[in-house]
Amino acid sequence: MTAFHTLHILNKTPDHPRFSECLGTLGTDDALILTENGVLALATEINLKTSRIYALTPDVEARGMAGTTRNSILVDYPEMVDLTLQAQRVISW
Amino acid sequence: MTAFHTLHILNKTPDHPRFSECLGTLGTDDALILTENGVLALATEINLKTSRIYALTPDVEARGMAGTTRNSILVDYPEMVDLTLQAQRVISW
Amino acid sequence: MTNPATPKTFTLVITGAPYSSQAPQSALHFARAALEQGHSIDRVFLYGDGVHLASSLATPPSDETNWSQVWAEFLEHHGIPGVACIASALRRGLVDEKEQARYELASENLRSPFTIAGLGEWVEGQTRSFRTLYFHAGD
Amino acid sequence: MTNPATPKTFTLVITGAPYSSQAPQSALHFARAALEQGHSIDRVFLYGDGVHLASSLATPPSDETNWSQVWAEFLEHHGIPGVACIASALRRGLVDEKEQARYELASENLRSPFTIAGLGEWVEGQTRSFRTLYFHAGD
Amino acid sequence: METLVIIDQPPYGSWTGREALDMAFALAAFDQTASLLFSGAGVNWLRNRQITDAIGQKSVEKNLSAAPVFGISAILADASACRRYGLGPQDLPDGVVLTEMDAKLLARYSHTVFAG
Amino acid sequence: METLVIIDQPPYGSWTGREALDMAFALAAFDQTASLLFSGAGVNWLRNRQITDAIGQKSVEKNLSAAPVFGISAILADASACRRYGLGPQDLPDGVVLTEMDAKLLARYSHTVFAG
Repeated sequence: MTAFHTLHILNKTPDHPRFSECLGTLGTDDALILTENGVLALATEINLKTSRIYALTPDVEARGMAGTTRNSILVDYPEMVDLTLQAQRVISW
Repeated sequence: MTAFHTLHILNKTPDHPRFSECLGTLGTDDALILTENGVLALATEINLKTSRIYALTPDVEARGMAGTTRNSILVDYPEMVDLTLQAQRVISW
Repeated sequence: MTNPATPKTFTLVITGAPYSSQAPQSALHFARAALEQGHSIDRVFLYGDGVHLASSLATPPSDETNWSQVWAEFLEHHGIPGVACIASALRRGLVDEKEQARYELASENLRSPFTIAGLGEWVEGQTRSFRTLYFHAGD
Repeated sequence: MTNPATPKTFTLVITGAPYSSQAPQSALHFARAALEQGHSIDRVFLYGDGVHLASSLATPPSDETNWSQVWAEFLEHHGIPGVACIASALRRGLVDEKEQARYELASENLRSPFTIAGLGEWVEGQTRSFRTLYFHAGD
Repeated sequence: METLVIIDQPPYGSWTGREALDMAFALAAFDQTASLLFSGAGVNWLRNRQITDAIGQKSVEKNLSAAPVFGISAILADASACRRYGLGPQDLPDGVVLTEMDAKLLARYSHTVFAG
Repeated sequence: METLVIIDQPPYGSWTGREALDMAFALAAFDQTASLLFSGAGVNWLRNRQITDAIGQKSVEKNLSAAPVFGISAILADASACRRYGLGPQDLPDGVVLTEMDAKLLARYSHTVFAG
């Protein structure tokens, strides 16, 4: 189990203003989980500014992104539940 | 009365993805009217890419922007109605 | 060139909900100005989240404007049809007596004079109007 | 460090409406997974446009999921309180019998077991829960 | 008179795109000429193999492929948005035409609409 | 335990900011420590002389000025967002503290919330 400070849950496309707000506050010990429209970031060349990137499998598959997950770790809902508990804090953007 | 091709009605902040989409399609004979949150663009240094910029007075005043209208022409609702009729087409972004 | 002095017909489409967006308010200000200048409004079509404007149950605090009520009075006064898209309305829990009976629901919540009908009403409005204007949410 | 195996309590806050955002669906998937792992959900709080999830009148096409109904069944089955913020709800036309009587409205449209209450319910949920998670609209 | 319906929101995260598609279909059903333009994050409608069972929504791929049958005259996609989202010409469904969303394109239509 | 409520939407165009303010007030009313952070286009809440009669909404200036009275512990504004929207330190209401919205700032709060 990796420990990290803040888990950022990001459900917006990279075009949404809150997407860059979120990336701007990522700390070095933070993790990012992309959900809903957020998974579309993996199709772009945007620098996600952390190496701890998770992506929610049901949302990845729904958006036809199964082959485009870059360096993210795919997780299902039970694993997402775990992640929210491992973090010291969670922020939903 | 100035004649112009398309009147673009823009009610989004400059941070909204549709704001740049709108600016990207402004033709040389087009006019832009900023309404609602759109008037906040006048507080920024963003290049609005047209010299025919209108801004809706009630929205400008509500947002405390009365002193910050740059090179825009302030219009009220009756004038906005006229503008929509003078244009050959209107697009609400 | 269009002479703005000639009376023209508008269709207004509202897609933003009250108490969530400014769309219904901006549309009302525009509609009033258009009528005052002698133009006419063929119809007002509510689409997407805009259908919530037709709710009979919206109860804002007493020091805030009740936009559903003000819009309904405006439509009534000027005899302008206000139509909520049936597909948008049913998904979002806005139903009239007919839909209440059809789906055996416990109540209805459509504010008079709004009615519920299909997108054909929007198409007809667009084809009959000199201008069709959209009032979307701003966020 | 938290041991994920220890049962924990969640409060879930939903601010996005069904048939407009994916928020209620994502929240439900999360809630199911949390319970399956032995965790508990203190309450679900609906805020802003999220209150529309508590509508008893939502009637999506028969080949689409009725998220209001599915959520209500989930809450009922697990005995989890589902609370819609009263200020958000009244503005948006979501009322229970008590508010119907108080404001002399023609009907009510709150789906059981959802209830209507103040933001204090959210504050209490946050203070009592190990995690409070938000499900916002994604656009 | 021709209407361009623009979809700039991706599917599943919001209903706006579906409701835009319904608008285009309604125009066609009432014998009005209608085309679709996917722009911004909306180009993600065009991705193939959308497997939606696990999120409890119907895939929009079938809806979109029905567009020509329903009488939609053209399906356009903004080329720069496709590039941004890593969609090459070979990734797009048959019949989708890459274009640039600019003043010249919009000038071809008497009406340009968004669903929200 | 301290909660940071972030407002990143401007007033009047949407209700999200008002509902965020209500959340902060509710926390304070129930003796929880709460602060406000205005970021992005949300910094436009801080502009003075908002004259709202003509749009039929109540001005939010009064709501915001009541924040200290209601027990909000700090009102913060992201400095770069203020610069973007042309708001200098002298333009801000009394008591608003300019800060940078970054990891260090958010690390100070046990909870960080948006209203929508």
